[in-house]
Amino acid sequence: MAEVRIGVYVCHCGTNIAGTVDVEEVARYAKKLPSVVISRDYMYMCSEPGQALIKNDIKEFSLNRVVVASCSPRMHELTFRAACQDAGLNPYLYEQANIREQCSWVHSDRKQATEKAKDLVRAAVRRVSHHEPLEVKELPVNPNVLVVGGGIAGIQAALDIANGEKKVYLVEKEPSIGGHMIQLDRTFPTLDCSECILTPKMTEVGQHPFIELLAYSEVEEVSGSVGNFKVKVRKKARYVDESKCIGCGVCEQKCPWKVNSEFNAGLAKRKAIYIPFAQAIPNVATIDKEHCVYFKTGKCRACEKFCQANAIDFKQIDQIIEIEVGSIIVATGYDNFDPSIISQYGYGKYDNVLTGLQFERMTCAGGPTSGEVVLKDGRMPDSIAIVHCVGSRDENYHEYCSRVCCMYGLKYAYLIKELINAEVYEMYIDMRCYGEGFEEFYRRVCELGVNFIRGKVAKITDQAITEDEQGKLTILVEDTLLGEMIRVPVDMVILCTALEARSDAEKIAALFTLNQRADGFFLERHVKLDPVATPTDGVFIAGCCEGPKDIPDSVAQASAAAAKALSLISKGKITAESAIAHVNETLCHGCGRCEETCTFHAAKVINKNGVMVSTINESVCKGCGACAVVCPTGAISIKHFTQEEIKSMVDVLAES
Amino acid sequence: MAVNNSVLIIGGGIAGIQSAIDLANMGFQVCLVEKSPSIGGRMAQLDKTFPTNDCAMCILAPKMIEAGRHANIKLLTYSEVLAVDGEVGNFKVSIKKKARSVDEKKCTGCGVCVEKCPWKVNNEFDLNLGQRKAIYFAFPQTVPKLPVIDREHCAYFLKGKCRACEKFCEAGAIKYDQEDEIIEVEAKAIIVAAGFDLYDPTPLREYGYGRIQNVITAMEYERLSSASGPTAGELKRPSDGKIASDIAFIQCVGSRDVRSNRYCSSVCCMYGTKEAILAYEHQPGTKSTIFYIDLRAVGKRFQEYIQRAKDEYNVTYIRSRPGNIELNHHTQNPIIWYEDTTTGETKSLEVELVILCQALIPPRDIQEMASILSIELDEYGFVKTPDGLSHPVDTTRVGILACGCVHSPKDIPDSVVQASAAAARAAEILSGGT
Amino acid sequence: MTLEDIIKETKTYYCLECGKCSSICPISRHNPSYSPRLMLEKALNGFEGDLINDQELFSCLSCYNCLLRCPADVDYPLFMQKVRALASAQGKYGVPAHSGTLQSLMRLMSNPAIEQRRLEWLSDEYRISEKADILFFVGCAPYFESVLDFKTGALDIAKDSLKILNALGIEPMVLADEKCCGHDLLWTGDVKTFRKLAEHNARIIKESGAKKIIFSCPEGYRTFKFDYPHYVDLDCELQHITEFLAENMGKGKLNFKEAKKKVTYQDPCRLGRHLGVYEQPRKLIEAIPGIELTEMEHIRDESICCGTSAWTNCDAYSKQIRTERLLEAKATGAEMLITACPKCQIHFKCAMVSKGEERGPDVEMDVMDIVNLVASALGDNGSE
Amino acid sequence: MNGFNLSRSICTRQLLQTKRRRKITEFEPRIIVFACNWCTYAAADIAGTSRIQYPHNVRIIRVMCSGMIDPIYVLRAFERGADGVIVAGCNYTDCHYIDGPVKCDVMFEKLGKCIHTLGLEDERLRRELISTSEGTIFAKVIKDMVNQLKKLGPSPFRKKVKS
Repeated sequence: MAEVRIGVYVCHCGTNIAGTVDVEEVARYAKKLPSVVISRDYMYMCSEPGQALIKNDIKEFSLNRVVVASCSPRMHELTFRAACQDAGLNPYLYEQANIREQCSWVHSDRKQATEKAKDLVRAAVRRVSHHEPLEVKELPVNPNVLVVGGGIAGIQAALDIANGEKKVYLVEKEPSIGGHMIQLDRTFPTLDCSECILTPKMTEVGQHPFIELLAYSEVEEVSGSVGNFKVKVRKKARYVDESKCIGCGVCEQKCPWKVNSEFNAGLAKRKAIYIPFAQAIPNVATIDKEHCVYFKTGKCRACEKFCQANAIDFKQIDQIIEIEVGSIIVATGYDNFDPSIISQYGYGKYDNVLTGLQFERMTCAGGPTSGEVVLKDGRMPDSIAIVHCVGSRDENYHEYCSRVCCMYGLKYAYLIKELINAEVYEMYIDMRCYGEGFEEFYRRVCELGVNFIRGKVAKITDQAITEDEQGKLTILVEDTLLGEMIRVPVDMVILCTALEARSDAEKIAALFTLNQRADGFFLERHVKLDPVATPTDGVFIAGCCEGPKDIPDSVAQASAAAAKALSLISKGKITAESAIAHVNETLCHGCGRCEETCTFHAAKVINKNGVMVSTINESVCKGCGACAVVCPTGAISIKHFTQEEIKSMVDVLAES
Repeated sequence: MAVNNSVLIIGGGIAGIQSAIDLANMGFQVCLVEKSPSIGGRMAQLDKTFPTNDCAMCILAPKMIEAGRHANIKLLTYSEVLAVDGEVGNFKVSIKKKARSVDEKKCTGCGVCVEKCPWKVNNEFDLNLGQRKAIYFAFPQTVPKLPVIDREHCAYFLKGKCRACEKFCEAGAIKYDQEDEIIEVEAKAIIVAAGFDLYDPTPLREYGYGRIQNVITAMEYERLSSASGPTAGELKRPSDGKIASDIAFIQCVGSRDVRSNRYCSSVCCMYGTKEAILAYEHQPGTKSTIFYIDLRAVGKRFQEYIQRAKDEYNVTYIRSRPGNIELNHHTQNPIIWYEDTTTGETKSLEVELVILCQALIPPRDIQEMASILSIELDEYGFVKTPDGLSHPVDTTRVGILACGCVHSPKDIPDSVVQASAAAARAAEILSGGT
Repeated sequence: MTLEDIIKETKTYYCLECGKCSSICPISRHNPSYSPRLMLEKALNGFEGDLINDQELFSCLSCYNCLLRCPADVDYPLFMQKVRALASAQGKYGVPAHSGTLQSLMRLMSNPAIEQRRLEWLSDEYRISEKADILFFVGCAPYFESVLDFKTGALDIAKDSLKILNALGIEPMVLADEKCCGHDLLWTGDVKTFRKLAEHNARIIKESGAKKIIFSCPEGYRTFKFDYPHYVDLDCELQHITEFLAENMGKGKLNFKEAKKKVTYQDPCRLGRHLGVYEQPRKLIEAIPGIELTEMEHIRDESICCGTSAWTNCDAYSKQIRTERLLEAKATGAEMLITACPKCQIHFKCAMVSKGEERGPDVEMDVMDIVNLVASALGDNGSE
Repeated sequence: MNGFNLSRSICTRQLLQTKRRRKITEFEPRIIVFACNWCTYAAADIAGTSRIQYPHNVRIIRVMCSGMIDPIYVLRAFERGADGVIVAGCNYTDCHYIDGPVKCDVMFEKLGKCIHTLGLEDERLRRELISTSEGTIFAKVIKDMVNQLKKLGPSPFRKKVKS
């Protein structure tokens, strides 16, 4: 390596440093240090002339290292690095000694402050002579984006990006996009019809030139890293040719086989070949292989017979589509908690105990009862109880609060009053009306004469002990405000079930190297300031897969995720951190300690023709240095923070 | 001078900063206008943040610096929007850049002037619990690192004497004759992130704020518990500087109350709990009682946070809205009268310090801002959102967006998310969509 | 000491440059660019600079394979030891394993002013004497556990050694201010510190009045036996615990209970090739009823080294050596690999660490020191 | 039993310390602080900007993350005669790299054991979590440590100490 030629510059910073530290003395002292070629002191190093001084010296004395003793590097490191670069010196050959914030400003004794300043300068000089030039790596960013999940969050994210005229692949595992929102009747607190808001967006997605919709598909494999992901998507066989099917629905009419409709939460039937709902996007039929008799017995083929477009294709098979994207937005949503495991609520046992979702379908004009709120036997209920926190805020199931139940509970109360004006009981723990206009809605519902009972429901039973409990469901609940156990007989019970993490969340997490909380929802990069980013660069999360939230919040989060993806794209390149981990392969054992400790999944052990060695994904490594500490052989070193560099400082500073 | 920026952002709090950074990273020019001398906003005043208890400044400071350094962001601090003409695509905004009496180019932010200035005044950043100089930095981590002379209190401006700062400033940056400057800015879109103000509980006389020394507001508490605050993080109560070890928090002070504001302020339940936990961390054993109506712990990890407060931090929750606070004249302790609604008994509780969890209210100058921007406000004075579901960040005027608490009270994560959303929406508008 | 002196002392000038050393050197087998012969040749041609700046200088395992085979009787290991001293004197070192933590600890230990707390593991179940003829040398065991990130078992070796000695009715001395024997420093060229350690140990052992020192660590044994004499004078009988036990087992004090196990035995370089102790450990193992010893392909003086030494240049080749050796051990069908050196155990266990998703060949296998094996087989009246 | 050796080592240690104490009149300890760039180093800067005075005995070495601090750095500092070392960084929730402090703790625990076995007073090694705004706390920690070390006397590894 070429001879080390160091220039040292000691800043007066007016009297800020010179007031307590004898800067001239420090400069004189520095001059004597090994391989220091030139050493000066100056009033304001950060000023234009100050920087010019450095630049000239670099040329004139052909310096290859620079040390500035001034303020904190957190203040001006970038400034001086830039100065070095201007003079054609690699910015990483620069080191700053903090003799202001950490010396002149905190000590009053001139002699000692000066001694300390000398030490700090000596240490900096020692360190900088170990510095190596680092190249600033830039990797291109593929402008395409993958959005996983076709619910409101996914849709919003896709549209935001597509409207920015960037290509989006939207992957939805169900036959149609729409997610949970399309199943809802109206949205709180404004009571807009949720379909009416969502359908236009869905259509827009369906027709958008920049969106490629991959419905009835699932992501199978993800490789690569931020800017350049390679994704394998499995497009499941519908047994219907999407290009031919016109969505006329004849096949559906003619299909003789009935199955419970997921869309209607089991309140109605659908056929074995079906279009999940009227506004489905894409509007094509799908054969439910499990229930289709042809696939079971080889007979029937009714749909095929009646399809003019002859779109039916029993031989269709799953396709694997490979796409390349620069960033990924995961918006896989949530599952509804299944209340049947809370046996004392009798869901599944009593016909008239419904889940929130079922009630949504019931009040929905297009729903199975075409908007009628009716009991199983078709009667109209006189009294309805709405039970909150079913599966939420309960150690036995989910400790967390599902955030939306209070509000949709109130919404039901409102709708019931509006539609059939039955007696309504809300059984709650706290009324969590935290959002814009929520408290007001709460007041409106109060005005309607809804009964609020503060208490957790203990039991729902059909065992009558009094006259008026006959033929009704009786709810046992402690009214914590009266402090006594009460029995409330009602005709119908609606359970406000919790929102829980997708049953396959773990699989998804593994796929996109996301981290999960104990309750299964995905972990963000930073709760406060990076709520949609994840530890994996280039992968963002939006909507309920990050935690229960209402529609506006999901939409906002989706847009936020879109913003992140867009800014990644418009930068066009990622400047990879230069001061990152580096593996010396002759020393590496491939033991994988680094892989285990790396929070960002940057370190990976690979099989390099038979030998196991660790590799660092440079676009992902943040240079935190944890891997170097656990590396037993010294194979991993952190550029710009090598052991030599730091030890050289220790050696100087520890001696007194 | 005229600057052509694509997006103008009003308000340099966490929301404004986030939008600015996102847009700047998307390659747009951003002009960030902040009326106070430094960006940072309310979050800079907070000690720690729920539910993770991480220090607000630790996570805010890097963002402030990023915004301060970003090539695509022009900071206009200590500035106010005077007028907005034109419409989406070409707004013409005139901004008053108030005189700092300090030359931004020359000042090195060394702070000698502040040291040498002989005049002390109450520090509004610490809600007047502490003092600052007549020439001052709003707080240690300010961005930009520039002091400002408070002309109302500077002896030179009052009596024409002193000039201490000028004497000691080697950089020669002090400029007493500096004048307010009017800057014309062109913007294609505008994002309003003016944040919120805090409800002054004085009108709720039953709580005795202003009358009883040891009844303080939550924000005052934040400053007290902050390591960089006036008491260097010690919870000294106002009356006698005694460290309070028995504290009560009262929720919904000015929220959910027809006499003041009907709406719920969304964050009080949580920050109340946070402050109780911090009290315990500052002084283990500290007993806290929180009076609430409904515990609105609706966010991620919130419910668990409440549980931890109960289990580990000696926090008791009582469901009640106290009716009256009296003063024990010997101990200076406040005595809280309340009904425990879960038992029905009316009781009194004597504590050493009462903290009123005050409501978040729209910025006091929102009305004039609204008329300048000609956007509609809702009944409370928050910015109105015509289509909350599909366009949660739009206002009633095309091309003007809003995010953060100026919309409705919300916590930091929600503000940040909304800020990014606003950025995305602005980008959409700038690239021709609507 | 100059290169010349070294050449003389190690009889390097006899070198025939036949390359036999390289051909049986375990390192060369995996790392062709490393050749003992070339090292010697460099020295003989007086290319001192090349020699000292050669990273590979610190790769030698001092496994003694070359020494045993060398037709010219050149002491290559000693040559390495000395040249490394030369190199480190000029600030040239190898790549220390574990960031050099262990060397650092040894240097710190060498400071006369410190008073270690190295016997805190010593509970009352072990009986030791204040004064006795026999001294048990603990070695660095108390430090290993707190540096390495896996269970090294080093302390268990010390404990079980005492357990067995007690069972034989021997209550040895254990010194609270014993220090590292200095082996690793000597072999990485830090002679200065080595001397300090040697002098200290010699002094306190003299003071203690011990007549015989028993080691559970062959490195300590070797160092005391071959290296100390050059620096300090200490005349004590030295024995490895296996030798001692093999001797005294017959005295009927050790009763073993049946222990069904199929084991294989790793000859540590130092105990084996350096000190010629091959038979005693095997005798011990076979003495335990039910234990079946199945030998590996390479044993006794042909045994393969555990791959690294003196906490330096622990590189990929060293890993390969270990992997091969472990596969050889597994191939015997034994359930357990028995070693007689704490370092062997540590190095093998380390080689088994595999925390990545992608994994190399499965070398997972129980490893245990012979001392632990014996102790675990002691009958009740054994541990009285 | 084995009491002998231990008790001897203990009393000699005490003896030695008292000797040391007598020898030193008001010595100036040297403290090395390893500080993470994002919190503790920033806190030290804040201490500066707010002109909070603290003893000059401290030398701060900046690392990006407390999870980057290798035990060798600390041991090396002691080898070179540091009287005390502080391993400092973000709080668990503030970490720029998500969980550096946790990794640092793991390292620190092992390191502590080594230092202990070596016979160094445990007080010479400290783990501190200091956030950005806590300039006052930084200064306080330094003051404490200096006082503590003055009581303890110089580290046995100081070049000065004769034996």
